[in-house]
Amino acid sequence: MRFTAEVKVMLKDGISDPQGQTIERALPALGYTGVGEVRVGKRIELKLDAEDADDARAKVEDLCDRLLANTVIESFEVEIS
Amino acid sequence: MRFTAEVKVMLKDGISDPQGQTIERALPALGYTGVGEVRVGKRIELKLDAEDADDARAKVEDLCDRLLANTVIESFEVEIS
Amino acid sequence: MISTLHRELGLTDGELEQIVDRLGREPTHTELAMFSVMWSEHCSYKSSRNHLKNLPTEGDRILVGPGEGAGIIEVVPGVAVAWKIESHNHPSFVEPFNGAATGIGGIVRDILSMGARPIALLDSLRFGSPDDPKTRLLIDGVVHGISSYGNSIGVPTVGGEMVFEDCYAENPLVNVACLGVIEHKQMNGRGEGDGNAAILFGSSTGRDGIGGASVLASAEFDEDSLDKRPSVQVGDPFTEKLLIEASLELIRSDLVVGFQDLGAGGISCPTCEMTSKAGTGIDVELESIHLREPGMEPFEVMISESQERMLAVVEPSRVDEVIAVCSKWGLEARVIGRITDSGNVRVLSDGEVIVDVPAAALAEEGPVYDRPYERPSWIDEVQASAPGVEAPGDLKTAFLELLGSPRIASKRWAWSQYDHMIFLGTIEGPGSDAAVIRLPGRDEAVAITTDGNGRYCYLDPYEGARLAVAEAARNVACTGARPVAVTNCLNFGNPEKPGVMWQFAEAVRGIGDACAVLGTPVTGGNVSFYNETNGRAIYPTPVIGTLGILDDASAAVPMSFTSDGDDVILLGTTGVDLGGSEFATVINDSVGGSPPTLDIDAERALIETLVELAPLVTSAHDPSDGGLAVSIAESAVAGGVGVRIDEDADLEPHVALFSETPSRAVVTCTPASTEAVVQVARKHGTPARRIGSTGGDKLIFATFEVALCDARERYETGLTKRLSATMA
Amino acid sequence: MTSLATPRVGVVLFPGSNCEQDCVRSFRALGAETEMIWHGEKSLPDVDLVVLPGGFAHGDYLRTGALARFSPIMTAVEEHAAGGGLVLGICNGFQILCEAGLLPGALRKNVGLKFICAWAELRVENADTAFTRRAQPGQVLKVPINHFEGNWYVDDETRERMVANGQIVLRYTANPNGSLEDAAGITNDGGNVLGMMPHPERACEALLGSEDGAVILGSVLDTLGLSSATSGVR
Ligand SMILES: Nc1ncnc2c1ncn2[C@@H]1O[C@H](COP(=O)(O)OP(=O)(O)O)[C@@H](O)[C@H]1O
Ligand SMILES: [Mg+2]
Repeated sequence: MRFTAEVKVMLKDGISDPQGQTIERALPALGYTGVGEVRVGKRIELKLDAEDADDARAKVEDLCDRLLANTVIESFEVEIS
Repeated sequence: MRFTAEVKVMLKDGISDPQGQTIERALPALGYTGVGEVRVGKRIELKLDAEDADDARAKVEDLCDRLLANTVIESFEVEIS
Repeated sequence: MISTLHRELGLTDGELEQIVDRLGREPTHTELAMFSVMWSEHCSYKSSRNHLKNLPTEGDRILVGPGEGAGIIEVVPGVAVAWKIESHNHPSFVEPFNGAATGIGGIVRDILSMGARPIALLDSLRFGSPDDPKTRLLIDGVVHGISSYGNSIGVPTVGGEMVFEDCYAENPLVNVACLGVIEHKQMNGRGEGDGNAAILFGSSTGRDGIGGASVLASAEFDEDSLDKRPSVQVGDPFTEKLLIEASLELIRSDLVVGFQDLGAGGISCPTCEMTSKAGTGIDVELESIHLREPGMEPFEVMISESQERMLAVVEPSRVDEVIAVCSKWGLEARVIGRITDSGNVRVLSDGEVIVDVPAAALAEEGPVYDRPYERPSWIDEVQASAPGVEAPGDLKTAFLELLGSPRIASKRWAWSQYDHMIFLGTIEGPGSDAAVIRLPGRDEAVAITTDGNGRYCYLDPYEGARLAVAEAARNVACTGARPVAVTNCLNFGNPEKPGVMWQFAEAVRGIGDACAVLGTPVTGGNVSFYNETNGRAIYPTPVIGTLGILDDASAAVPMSFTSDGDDVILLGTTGVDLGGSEFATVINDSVGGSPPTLDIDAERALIETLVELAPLVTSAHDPSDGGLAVSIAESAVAGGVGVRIDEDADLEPHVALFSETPSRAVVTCTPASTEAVVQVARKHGTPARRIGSTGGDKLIFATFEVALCDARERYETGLTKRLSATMA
Repeated sequence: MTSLATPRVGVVLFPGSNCEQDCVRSFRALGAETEMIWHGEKSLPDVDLVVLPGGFAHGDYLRTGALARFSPIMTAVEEHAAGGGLVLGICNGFQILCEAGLLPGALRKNVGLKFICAWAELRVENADTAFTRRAQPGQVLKVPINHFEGNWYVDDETRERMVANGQIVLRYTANPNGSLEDAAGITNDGGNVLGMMPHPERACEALLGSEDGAVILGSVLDTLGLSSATSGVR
């Protein structure tokens, strides 16, 4: 069966995120106040063949571990549909 | 009230995605077959003050238009929680 | 059936008639689309050709002149370089990052198409005021796009320009020049040989950039241009890098008869140009083209401007080897057609002929317009208006303000984002008058620069263009190199307006006159018209890219003061030239009067002097924007060495300091060499006068002094201060 | 392994590498023999040092080094390193070594979020390595940097251990990118794998602005010369 996976890769808590900080700093000048805790990560979509949703999840998590995320600095979440 | 927003920014359909294509081409060598349609985008998390969920959404969508997405080539989706 | 479609594609009724006449029938949709791109201003030079043909194009060292992907210049027998400039103005305004990135990609493929390895890039940029937040985003996007693409493909960006002027606010100019070195064999892009295969290699073909040539690059901007955005192309530098390596390997292994890059006009362009040049034809099998998206219309396939693609013509027996080389580099390569002797470009879809057009009709027989031109009356008013030459209240304040003005201040913010060192050839990099690039594995170097002054050209396009040619040649000569060839990028407004056309004609005349005297023939270039938004045109802006040759890279002359106790010598004479100057604009807020008048013979003598002086001097730098004072400060800051200068007592102090008289250079030498330097100058009829000496930690002028560290602070932070406000 | 006195340097060429020729030229100028190794090979030729050069392997798409670490040659590079063979990763090569787990940590985007091409000063913190033996302890080298992702990170525990072991071999005198420990170059536990963001191969000629890079490249060659002279201990 063909599944769609959505992978979110974000920097781990405690790892500073200069991209998020830069956006946060730019916001007041654009007239946005009250916005904070901006974090920037990646979103990866893909389609894959798998037996069932669990199999698909297992495959994608393995792919994340090995390739899509660098677990030294990043954490990931997988959604299958 | 304080809301959490999750923003997904992806390249528009029809705009080529060299990153996604390159990853896709590399996968068979890693032993992954049956994976396709890989697309890479951004995911941004932030917190903001707003009247209510609608207000929060409106604010974040405006922010996407102006800063977070490059609407020439990217489309975005906003989720508020 | 066709009705007004041709107009939407940018073809006039007359042009349609011409097509129908030539074909003897109505064109098909796909044919019409192909004509629309090949006959667009961008591809056909229909408004400019009549003027460009008067440019001098021949010289001893010119192996290939205009008309090919790039000019080819002989450095020493057996060693040649390719040199060319291109504009990517409109795409960079629509999408700064990708527009600039794909601009780099395009010029690099032009160089590659000649069989040369790209080894250096220059970026010549013009924007509106850096105080405008929108402009700041644009600048950031363009510089980031160049950096990301150029660095990734491993070609150093070694110099350029960055100019700010309100007229570019809605029409930024992004011109990029590329230098290549022929590694193995020069290619000619000819589609020879009945029965040979045409192989398309590189990226797949998608809907990106459809109509780019005729809609994006050749029509004025207006409110609905925002809707044209989806045709933006995204650059893929990784594939470009593979394309470079694969193409060079194909040449090295002698596997291709000819090849050409796909740029504006997509696949329509090489199919008709390569065959037209060779007097052959081609049959293209539409279905064999590797598509990125389903459901593309034939016309979309034929004019798609998907990036990073090349077309090779290959003998049938070598096809497998060519495909093997491409796949080694991870590139898709497919035979998409065959060379024929029909003289026609034919496209077959599902066995049906959907295009059958003489190759020459598309490639060479496009319309040529003798557009009417007329000197606009406002020129008189502008020239008669106040040139803003009054003395400033305080010389030191004016000096510091000039030094920190965005146009003069260091562009380190931009060039530190560019890899400018790869290939171990950057002997003089960004920050000097011209970049000096040692050819890989050799002693010889070439010096390259781009220069243009839109303000001068606005005041007087003929003089302004001559001044640009002179400045570029002088910048090259300052390094000790002899200027030998010119490429040019002509950025103008709407050529259908007689005033704009007059500016264009005058500028081309000026370039031709100056190049003829300086012995720097024009080897190619690019014309970008329609740089107008809502009827307002940019300053006429010819950008001149000059290339010079230096036999020994290690003899290159730096622009920085290198040691204490050197004599400072001014070559040339300072006159009262403040019209259109940086001083008049920044300090007196005035753009009027006339630009300096160039004495081209004095310029030629100065260049000869500089070339001969190279072994005698420790530094050389020409006064340009901001005049002598700024030039002295730049050399002092670059070398970290102070200086004492005695101004010309015959001139008002602010004139002596800030006048932009051309044909001058400041050189330094040890006192023991001063006499010899003066002798050489005298021999060439160039005035030479000792005006001071280096040393210390101050800049000391007759009327004021500044600590070197204060000058550095102004110069190094002037641009970033203006840019930093909200740069994300 | 080789008994030849001339050290043999293998430079791996990944698709998208772009500093491989510069590495070859600089190592040759210092007297090494060089060989280019295509990333698709499964085994290494007879070389004493493996260099992973700078560039943008696989376009640096997804993350720098993320795809390159899966190139077939990397298994052989890992074996070479595991056997004590010398490996030098420069810039993108450093990033690939981290991704491959041959060096600790990861390289993040520069804090300034800009690509930086500039001269940098590196202090040699440990002159007692295979890669720095020509340097004096504390010597400052002028070598250019050229990267967007040079901001090295490692967890605290590893970091303390590395500092104690002298694995932070080169430090920036003025941190340009946010790198922890001001690290510009680090080694693995065994000291036979060095990753550095600056480009020593660009600084081996006075005409280009500095010859200090030759201290690093020459140190490796000295090490190899010594080891081949003393019967090829690797
Ligand atoms: N966009 C840019 N990219 C790279 N280098 C640049 C850029 N803009 C300016 N420079 C460099 O800054 C220096 C000063 O430029 P410019 O003032 O135009 O020099 P000149 O007056 O000698 O023509 C030159 O070395 C030039 O190459
Ligand atoms: Mg100059």
